[in-house]
Parts: sequence; structure tokens; C-alpha cells
Amino acid sequence: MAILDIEHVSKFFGGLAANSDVSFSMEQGMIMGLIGPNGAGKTTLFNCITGYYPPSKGEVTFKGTRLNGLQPDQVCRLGMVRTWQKVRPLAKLSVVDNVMVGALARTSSLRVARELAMEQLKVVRLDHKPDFLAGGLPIGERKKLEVARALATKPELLLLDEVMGGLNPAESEEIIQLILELKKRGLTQMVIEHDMKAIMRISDRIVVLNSGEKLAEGGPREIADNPDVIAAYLGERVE
Amino acid sequence: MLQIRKLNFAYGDLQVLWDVDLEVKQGEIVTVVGANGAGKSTILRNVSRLVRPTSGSITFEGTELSRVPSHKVVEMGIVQVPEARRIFPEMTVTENLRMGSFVKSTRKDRERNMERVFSLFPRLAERKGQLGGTMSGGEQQMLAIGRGLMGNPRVMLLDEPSLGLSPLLVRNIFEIIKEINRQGTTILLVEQNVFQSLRISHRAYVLETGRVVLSGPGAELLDNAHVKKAFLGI
Amino acid sequence: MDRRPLLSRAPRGFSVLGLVLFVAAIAALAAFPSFVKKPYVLHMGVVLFLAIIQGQAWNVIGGYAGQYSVGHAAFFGIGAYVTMMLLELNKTAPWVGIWAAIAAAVLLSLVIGSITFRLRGPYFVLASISVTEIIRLAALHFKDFTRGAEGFLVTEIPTLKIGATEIEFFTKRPFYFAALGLAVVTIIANWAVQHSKLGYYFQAIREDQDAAHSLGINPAFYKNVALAISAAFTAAAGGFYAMFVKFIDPNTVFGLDVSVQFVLICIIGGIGTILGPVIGAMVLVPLSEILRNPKGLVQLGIVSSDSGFVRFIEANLSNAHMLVYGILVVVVILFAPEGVLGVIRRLATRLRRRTPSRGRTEPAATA
Amino acid sequence: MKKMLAPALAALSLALPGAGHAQVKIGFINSITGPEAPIGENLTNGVDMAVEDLKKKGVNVQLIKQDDTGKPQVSMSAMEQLATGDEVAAVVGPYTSATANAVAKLANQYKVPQVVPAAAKEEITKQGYDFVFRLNAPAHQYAQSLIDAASELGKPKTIAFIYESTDFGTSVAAAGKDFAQKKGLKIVADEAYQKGAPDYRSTLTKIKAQSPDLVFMVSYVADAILLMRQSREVGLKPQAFLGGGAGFDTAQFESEKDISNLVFSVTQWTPESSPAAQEFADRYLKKYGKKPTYHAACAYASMTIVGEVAQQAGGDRKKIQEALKAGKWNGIMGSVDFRDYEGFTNQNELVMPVVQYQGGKSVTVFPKQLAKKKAVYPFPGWK
Amino acid sequence: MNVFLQSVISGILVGGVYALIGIGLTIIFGVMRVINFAHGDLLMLGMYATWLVFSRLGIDPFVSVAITGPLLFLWGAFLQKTLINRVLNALPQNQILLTIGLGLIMSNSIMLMFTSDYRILTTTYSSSSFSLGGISISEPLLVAFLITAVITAALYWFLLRTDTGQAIRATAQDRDAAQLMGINVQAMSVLAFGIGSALAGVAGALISPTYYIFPQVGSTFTLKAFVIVVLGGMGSVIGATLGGLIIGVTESLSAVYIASGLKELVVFVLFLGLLLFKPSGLLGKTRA
Repeated sequence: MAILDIEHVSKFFGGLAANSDVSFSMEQGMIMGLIGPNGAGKTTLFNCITGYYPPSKGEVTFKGTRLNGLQPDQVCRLGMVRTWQKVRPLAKLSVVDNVMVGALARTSSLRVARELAMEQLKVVRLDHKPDFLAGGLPIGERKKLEVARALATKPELLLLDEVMGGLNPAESEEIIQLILELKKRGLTQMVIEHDMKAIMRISDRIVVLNSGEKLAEGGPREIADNPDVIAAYLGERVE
Repeated sequence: MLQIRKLNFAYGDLQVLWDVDLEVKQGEIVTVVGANGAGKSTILRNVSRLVRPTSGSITFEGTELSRVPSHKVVEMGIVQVPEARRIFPEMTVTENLRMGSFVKSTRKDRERNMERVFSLFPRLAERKGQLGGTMSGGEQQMLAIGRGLMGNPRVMLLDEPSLGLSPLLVRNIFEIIKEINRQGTTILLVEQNVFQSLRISHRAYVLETGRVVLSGPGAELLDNAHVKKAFLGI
Repeated sequence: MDRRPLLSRAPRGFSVLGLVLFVAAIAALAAFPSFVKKPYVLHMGVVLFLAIIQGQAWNVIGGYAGQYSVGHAAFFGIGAYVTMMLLELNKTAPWVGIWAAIAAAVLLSLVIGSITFRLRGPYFVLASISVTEIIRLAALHFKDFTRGAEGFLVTEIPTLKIGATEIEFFTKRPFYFAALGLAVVTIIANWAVQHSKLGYYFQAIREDQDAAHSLGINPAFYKNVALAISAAFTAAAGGFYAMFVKFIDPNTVFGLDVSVQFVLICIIGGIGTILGPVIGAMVLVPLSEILRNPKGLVQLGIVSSDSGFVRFIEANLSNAHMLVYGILVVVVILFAPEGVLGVIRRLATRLRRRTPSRGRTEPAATA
Repeated sequence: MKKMLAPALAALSLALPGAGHAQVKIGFINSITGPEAPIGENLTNGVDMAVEDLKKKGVNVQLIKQDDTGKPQVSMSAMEQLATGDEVAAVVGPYTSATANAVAKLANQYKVPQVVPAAAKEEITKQGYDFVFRLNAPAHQYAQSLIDAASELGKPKTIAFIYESTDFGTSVAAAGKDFAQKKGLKIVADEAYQKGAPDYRSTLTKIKAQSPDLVFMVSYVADAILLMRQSREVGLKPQAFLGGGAGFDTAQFESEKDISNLVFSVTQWTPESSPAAQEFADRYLKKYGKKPTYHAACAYASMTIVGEVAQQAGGDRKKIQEALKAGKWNGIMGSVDFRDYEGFTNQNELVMPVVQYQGGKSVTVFPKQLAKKKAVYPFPGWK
Repeated sequence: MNVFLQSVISGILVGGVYALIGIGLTIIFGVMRVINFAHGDLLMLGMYATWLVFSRLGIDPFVSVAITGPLLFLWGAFLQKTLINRVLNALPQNQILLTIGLGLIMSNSIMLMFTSDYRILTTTYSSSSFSLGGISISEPLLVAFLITAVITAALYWFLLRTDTGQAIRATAQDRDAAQLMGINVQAMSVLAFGIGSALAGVAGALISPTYYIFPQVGSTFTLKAFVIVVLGGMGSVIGATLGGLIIGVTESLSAVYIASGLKELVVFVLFLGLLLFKPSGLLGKTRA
């Protein structure tokens, strides 16, 4: 059974369609890449899936539960969590406190939450700075912190929104390794990414969005050779 | 004409541009292509001095811009048509165009420039009294370019003019850019639409995560394998 | 970019030193009236404790949960009115009535929260102000119920009997101990909240509501919880104020200046910390008292009654002590937005940097 | 001959070393700043004059002034400080109803004799406080005098009330409504207004629509002027405008000839009442450059009495209280005698004269025995 | 019916001045996104300036508009340049507190200088009125209303027809884009705050003959100005004009048909309802 089903999801803002009739589904344990040019509606789709916007049309089903109308916090408790394109650290809280906030979704004990948090920090290799203020971390570490915080909510599906954006190649590589490691642990992931090299490496399947619609879906190879995708990315070749 | 040397820029601790070198010569169309988030727009924002570079220099006809406040940059003839149009939504077409010639030295040419804009974009002439915010994306883009032309630009900075437009309109816009250049305005263009923009460019730069990785005549880059690789990861 | 301290100041469980200092301070304050008998001094003590309670109460919603309510007079006033009316109209002793006052304020907080929390930023501030204004105007107008502008005056507070001891609320002493007790309870409660899941959730909402939402936190619910906690302590402070000052009317307990005072105590001391409101109160209360009435210093024996200082203030500033408030606010916002506590911290950090042998080594900031 | 007792007591205290020229400390709480300050100033002047006059009589008063800014809670803390910190022998003040009432309770608790000079609220002397004395007439007197005067001058059938929603305003209006009903007048409007937003046009229009025979107003200075200005504007024309003291009984109101003309006001005191009063008024005018209001006179009289009594009692609070209760004085306020009657405790019974502004001058028109001129009634309409 | 018409008319006349106050606040908000809690205090300064030149120099309040306006313009521009400018990018609550602080400083400095006494201006026409079909119209209010109308018209002309006026609007609509047009947005901010303050000051001068003057008079007007501006849509000049009139009439009608003591309460309830159900106001655009 698919862990996530997206059926005919549309989202309108005023008269503008940010997503129209997008459908795809994800299997347990896979990594789904979600790509598309600027303004293609990737982040809007994330918002529709995680409860920030109710979809105007269509359905999102997670582990058999219909998500439409559920709030982000309820979605999180069901086991789906997202990160943000523009990192959103809880700036005036320490690193470990940030992650504890996530862990507290699963426990009310601060002690348990701290242990859980430290574990996640170890996973993302930030366990050497638990007491630093999150707002003072360099961008690469803030991105990792965000992943750790999301992991602390013990998700079954992790949605990553441009975790590599703004990172240098070495940092990006670290994140790629992290994603692959999480996959090895059985975590299902959906990844929005602009770095094509990276997305091609990590994704099992890729969905391409263009001006709100699903343009293509398939394995990385398939996608790279798809002329529609090339046109969407490089512009129409005019002879 | 416009020269960028070793430009570095960071938003906070997020470094966006690394040692960017770029040059625009009189009469050229120069394009910067690159994926989302590569830092293309940031270059233009630095030139227009909406932001201050971390290091490096930007000179326009020999004048170092670091000592020029942003509103003076426009007076020097550097006019930017920003990404997402940024039309003044509560102003009419005419008012928007008038704002394009806010700089004192350009006000005397206002009538003539307006004629020129209306002849380039007859659609705008039909909608003089319409509020900017109520226009379609394509019309807004025309208005944004028209507004830029009102300022007698010597060099025009265009930020993703094709974004969100239908293929037909995209083609149209690029034709007009070419025409503007033919009429004597130097153009620095930032684009995601690689094929279209390279086709009309004299020269182009490829930007990857804040670094210039390739540069050369537009036509050459058009067939360069690296460009494809940079964009599609293949 | 701003240079934030790189190390967290987030609470780290029990600090033995902190606990010892806290207990010592309480003990000293409790013993204080045995040595100093002047009613004026005890009076100032009560005012100070009251300000601390107000600050701590506001801090829960404003400091931790980040919702800048400029309408706390609503809860303060409800606390004062319910306690007062129960005493005056129903002869209910204030230590009983205050629970009803707290309950009323919590109920009110749910109503106000459900209205105002739909709004963010400046709109929230405006909404919180107007809700309170509506209550003030209603209290003024419906005088059959509230006695309107006439207000209420305490006729008599009954004698409190605990075992064999009888406490009469006539002198300053019992008020001093009651205020101290209430302040201690408020501080402990605040500490407990901050060191619980609630505290983490409140701060998460303050730092980034959307991010918090994605981490399983229902912001609307937890903001309401924070407001309810805040309202409860605010109402207690209001009830206490009514009994201590012995007179209330709509303008003195529901006024906009009352709401602003709540915010000021925290802003000046430092927002979102236990110590902040304490410091804020310690700055504001003596300052406004000296400016309003420099004779107080004479009574304390600090200056003589005909000193130039006293004469200067009496001649120039006593009419306008709010002027100094204003200047203080402007200076704090412009130069020390983290409050007095923030300034102290910054100085301390700078001192620590100079002596790198002590404490942990500072990590270099990456560019 | 209780009066003999006081000097005897004073003589006793003289026996104490150094007590002969000891000052008596007297507290004075007043609205020195705040919205009521313009009236408060009259009280301050009156008290200052009293202290000077006392000095001439050999009574050395050390006056401790406290500003209550018109707020009860400030007033109370001022009282506490006077009672426990400065340890004054007695207190004069405060001015407004709300503050005086709040302080009264404390005065009784601390057993500090308090003389209220000019606050109208009934309850102040109705709570059985031994240590609280009031020189001026309470609220019901305001209403009674005015309505009595109007009933005598004409045949009014309806009355409208408009008053500020303060302690003073509601007290006087409440007493007025009570008394009006007793007199068989029909109350056609009862409008309380908020201070600070002085656009009363709508309210006055509404009242005008009821065409009341009498319009009874209770306000402090600024509102009194604006109320009359706007009454003129909307063309409100009853048989008489009745101003319930306070703002309607000030020099500032009097000087607004256009609108004050033919308005009735009730007052605690007029210079016309006795030669002593006239003499006081002249001295006051010379000293402060303006005419004294009843507030000044009440404050002067209160301070004079308290100063004398306190000196004689050697500053002993209990003795002062007893002497105030027992004594009887004659001065610019006429005869002063703090008595218990009709539920009042330590209340001076005072007949309030009614004045009418005629051509920018206030003249006493009621009661008959005090009247200096004939009242103009009914109101002939606006010019 | 007469009562109704009368209260509508006086509501409109008072509302005209309210509109002026609201327009000032909305311009400041539009250009700088700063909510000016000291707005009423600027008005108070205008009142005191009027009172001073009237009582010392005998200049008529309606004439003194020509003095108070420019004076308050300079003062507002100064405040913006030296203080407000520093918090343009700060948290909204810090901006609010800063302006609250400035308001306290202004009102209390005035109190220090002139005491807290209520002042009343008595002009020859203070209580003059004429009757129009049984409805009396206050002369000072009518003159104030007419001056307001002229100033508002002039302001519209300035904002719609001149380059500088358009530049102010452009800055309000899109600060970055305005900068790209060569508009000195810093200067526009100073100008906007100056104009906003001048309008508040002028409003103060205009109501001086019919109002009373005291140092704390501002806070009533600050709150009222917010209601007006939110009602009309934050940043909308036309909205503020409309909002002022609506609030004027609402107050006046609720004083008659509900209760004098409740007229402000009605306004606040209206305000709250609006915040909840149409926070963008009558003419404002919903911002994403």
C-alpha cells in the first residue's frame, strides 16, 4: 500500500492555479524527488500536503488517513513532517532545545525528549554543539538542525524543501549522505531540490512540476531524457 | 561599460556570490544564465545597489558604484527591470510609466519616451488608465520594461523577463529586448530560459551556485554540453 | 547582521547556585520587616512585588509565547473587580474571592484569545487594546452593576484566622508578606512553566509559529494556554491591588496606561526570562516613585528634605514622571532592545571573552 | 462653655519644654495637577491665605502639600504618608468627591482628623467616621437648592440631566433625580457622558427633541463651557439651565459671557453673603488677580479652623477631633458647626445660595434672604 | 427625523477632521509600515501650538493652520530622520513601543511646560451657529470641515498629480521597485512622516476652537485614528477619508440612539468586528 497518495490536488489563489490536478503516490521507504522551475508550485504542493493550505480540490491520503482539513500539527502527529526552504531555526533557543521541541511531539518528559534530541543530533552530526544558539549557527548547520528537529518528531515520511540550497559542495555532499543514510534506515522521503546532480543521485522516482501541473514522472534517467522536461528547464528551443 | 570584479556577496552568513567577474560592453546583450538560486538576481541587486557587496568592485564607465547611493545609480543610466515585474499595483499604466522617468534629467523626454513605449507595446496604449495590479502577467511585463525605458537607460538590467509567461509571450518579449538593444540600449539579462536568451545574446555567463563557471558568445554556449549538465545534472 | 551571543541562555535544569540565591533572597525579604518598620518602606516593597508579579504574568504570553498583548489591563481589572465586588457586595473574603477572580480572568482569556489570536503582529496589538477599551467603557457605563466611575472602596477586609493567629489587614505588614508570597509563587510557577513542555512550546511559537506548527504544536491552542496562565496571575495581581490600594474604578484598573506598564516592566528588564521582570520592576518602581515623590528618599534617610535634588525633582519632574518613562522606553528600544538584563549579559560576555581561560572557548563565527 | 476647654488644653501643652512655638504640621491633599487642577488651584490659594492669616494670629502651621492628581489611589497613598510618615496633626482635603471619599476611610483608620472642604459626594460623611468632617454642603443640597429655586421662579414640569460620568457627576445627578421626582418633575433625559471626547452635539440634540423645561448639568470647567457652547449651537432653549456647581461656578465660566449669561449655578459661597466674605474676596482678588470661587473660600475656612484647633490641641489628633466636634466657628462661610443629622456625621449644615450669571457677573438670586437681584426666568432664548 | 439629520450632519462635520487625522496616520503606515502610536500626541502638539499663537499673538486658530502645519511637518520629519528610521526593520512591537515612548515624552514635556490644566480657546465664533432647515450647523465646525476638505483635495492633487506625490505612493506600494526608479526612499519616508505629522497638527489646530486642550488629549485620538485607518484599509488615503466620516457619523448616531456613554464603545466594537472579518478594511487589499 502506498504511504502517501496525492489525487487530483489543485490549489487556487484567487483565480490563479498554483497547483492543478496533481496526482502521484509514494511507496514506503522510497525517495521521491520533486523538481520544477521557479514558480512551478513545488512548495505550494508541500503546503497542501502538510496542512498549511487546504487543497482547493483533490485529496491527500497518508497511511490511509485522509488529510484534507487537518492542521499541520495533526499531520505531524500522524507521522509526516517537513522542513523549510528558508530555514526556520528557533533562533533564540539552543540547538538541543530546538530538537527537543520536535521530540516533545512524542513525549512529555523533558528528560526523554533530551535523549531523543541528542540522538538525532548525532545522526546529523551536530552533537558537538548542543548548547549553541540556533540563530548563531552557520547556514549548513542550520539546515542540518532543521533535519534533526524534524527527525525528532519520529516521522514516517520526511519532506525536505531545498535542504541543499545555499550550501557549498562539501556541505551538500554531507546532506546527500545523510538522506541516503536515512533511507537505509527505512525512512520515506520527498525531496524538493534544485541541484540536479543531487536529485538524480538520490531519487528513486522524480515528479516534475511545471506551472502547477505535473509534467512528468519517472526514474531519474527517464526524466533527464524527457524532452518536455528539458524544454521546461531550458526554455523552448526555437528553430 | 559595466565592469564587475571579484564580487562577493552574502545574505547574513549565507554566501550567494563568490568572486564573480563580469563585463558588459557598450551595445551588447549580455546574459547570465543559471539555475534557481544560483545568484543571478543578486548580481543585478548589487549593481542597482539595493544591497551592498561584501567585497569586490562594480564600476560603470569608470565610476566606482560603491560610493553612489541607489537612487543616483538610476540617474547614471543604469535602470533595472526587476524580477516579478514589481509594477506599482495601485497606479495606472500612465502613472507607472511616469514613475519610470522620476529622475529629473529624464523628465523632459517624458512625452517622447512614452510615445516610444506605446509604439513598442501598443497594448499599453490601449490601457493607459488601467491599474497596474489588475493587468495580466504579460501586460505587466510589458509595462515593467516600458517603465524601464522611460528612464533613458544606457544599460538596462532585465531580471527574468520571461518568468511565468506563455511560450508565445516569451518569444515576443525576447524580440522586443532585441529591438530595444538594436535601438541602442545596452542590456544585461538574467534568465532561466537558456535557449531563448542565449539565442539573442552577444555574450553570456553561466552561473552555478554563485560562481561563474563558463562564459563566451551566446551561440557557442547554446551547444555547450556543460550548460545542459549544469541545468539537468546529466 | 546582529551579533547574538553564540551560547544559549536557555535554562539548563536546576542550577544549585540559582536555587540557593533564590531561597536566600526570599529569606532576606521575609526577615526584612522585622528590622525595618517604616510603613513607607514596606509600602514600596509591596509595590515592587506587585510589579514583579505583573511582569512575570505578562512574560508568559508576551515574553515566552511572543504575543505582545497591550491589553493586560483587562485581566488585571477583572481580577480587581471580581475580588472587590465579592468583598463589598457579598462579604466574601478576598483570599476566597481571588479564586473566583482568577477563574473569571481565565474564562475571559479564552474569549479574548479566540478573538485576538486570529490576528498577528500589529493587528494583534490593536485588537488587544480595543478589547480592553471595550471592557473599560462598558465598566464605566453599566453603573448599576459596576458603580461606573464611582468605583469601589474597600470598607473592611475581614480578619484572617490561621490556627490561633489572627491577621488583620490594616497595617502594611500583612500586605508585604502576602505580596512577597504571591511573587514567589508566581516566579516558581513561571520557572516551572519554562522548564516544561509548555515552556518549550511557547518559545517555539514565539520564534516561528509556522515552524512550530509543523512540529506538532497547535499554536492557537498553546497561545490560549499561555494567555490563560498569564491571565490567572494577572488577575491575582489585580485582586491583590484592589485590596492593597483599597480603591478601584474603571480607569485605574482597565486603563491603557495599566496595559502599557505590564509591557514596560518586561521590556526594560528583559523579555522572556525569569530575571527580566524582576530587574524591570526594580528599575521602574523606585524610579517612578522617586520622580513622583522625592520625599520618599527623605523618609528613607537617603537625602535630606531640603537637598537640591529633592527640590529639583519637586519643582520640575514630579508632575511628569511619565516623561522619564518615555525616555527610558525610547532609549531601551533604540539601544538595548534586550533590556537591562541584555546589557548586563552583553557586558558579562565581553568580560568572559577577555579571560578565555574561564568558561568554554568561543567558537569562531563562520563567515 | 466647652470653648473654654481648648485654651486650657493649649496651656497644658505649653508646659512642655519648647512646645510653645512648636509648629503644627497639617497635611493638605489637593488636585494640584491633573484634569481638576484648575479648580484645585483655588483651593491651594485659599489654604495659602489661611496659613498666612493664621501666622498673623500666632498660629504657626507647617503645611505639607500632597498632590493627588485627582486620582483616589494617589490620594490614599498621600494620606498614608501624611499619617504615618510626616505624622501630621490633621488633614485638609482632598478636593474631588472620589478622592475625599477614599481618604476619609483612611483618616478614620489612622485616626487623623480630616476636614473635607469642597467635595459633594453624600457618602463621605454618611459612614459614621468620627474623624471625618465636612465643611461644604453635600450633593443633595446642590440639587435641592437649584430645583427649589426653579420651582419658585416658574412652573417647570420636565427636567433633563446631563452629567459627566465621574463620582461627582453621578452623585449630584443621582441626588437631583431623586429630588426632582419628589417634586413631581418628569425626567425626560438622563445622559451621562465620558470626559475627554467633548462632542455633545448629538446628546444635546436628543435632549432638545424632548424640549425639557429644565436642563440640569454637572461638569467640571472645560466641559461646562463646551456644554453651554454646544447648547447654544444646537439651539437648546429650556426655561432654565441649572449648573450643578463645580465647573459652572468658576471665574472662567463666568468670563464666557456669550454662553454663561442667565445660567443658574448653585454655590457653596458668595462674597455677597457677609462683610467678612466680601473682605476675603477683595484680599483674594488683590493677591491672586482673580475672584475667589467657593472652593477657595471653603478651603480657607477649613484651614483656618483646623489650624486654630490644632494649635490649641498641641497637635494631638484625638484632641483635635474632639475640639472639631465640639466647636462652633464664625467666619467667611458664616456659621460652621459639625453636627450629626439626617444620617450625616460631622457635617456642617449649609444653605447653598443659587447664583445667576447676568452680563458676565454672578449675582445671588436665591434663597430670598440672600438674594441681591431678581432672577431672569424663564430663559429668553439665545442671541 | 430632525434629530437623525442633525446628528448625521454634526457627525459628518466632526468626521471630516477625523479623516484628516486618519489620512496622516495612513500615509505614515503606507510608506513605512510603522504604526505610529504617537499620532494623537502630534495632534496635541498642534493644539498647543494653536493655543500659544492664539493666546500670545492673537492669531486666529484657522489662520494658524499655516503655522502649525509646517511646524509639525518639521518636527515629524526630524523624528523620522533621527529615531523612527532606526527601527524600520525592527519587530513591529518594538516600533509600537518606540512610538508609545515618543508619545509619552511629547505629552509629558508639554505637561511640564504648560501644566495639565484644560485650556479652552474662546474665539468670537466659538459657539456661533446658523440654522438650515431646522438643523443647526456649528460655524467653527463648518469652517474646520471646509478647510479639511481643501487640504484633503490639495493632498489628493499632490499625491496623484505631482512627481513627488506619485513617488510617495510608489514607495508605499513597492519600496524596492521605487528605489529602482531612482526614488530616494529615505527622503520619501522623511517626507511622509512630515506630512503625516503636519496633517495631525493641522487637525489639532482645526478642532482647537471647539475642543479643549490638555497634554493627554492625544491618546483618545490615537486610538480613534487606528480605528479610522483600519476601517478604511491600512495605507489607503481614500479609505481613511471615508473611515473618518463613518466614525464621525457612527459616534454621533450611537450617542443619540444608544447612549452618550457608549458611543466610543460602539466604535471599538465596530473596529474589532472589522479586524476579525475584514482586516484589510473597506478599501484595502488583502496582503498575502
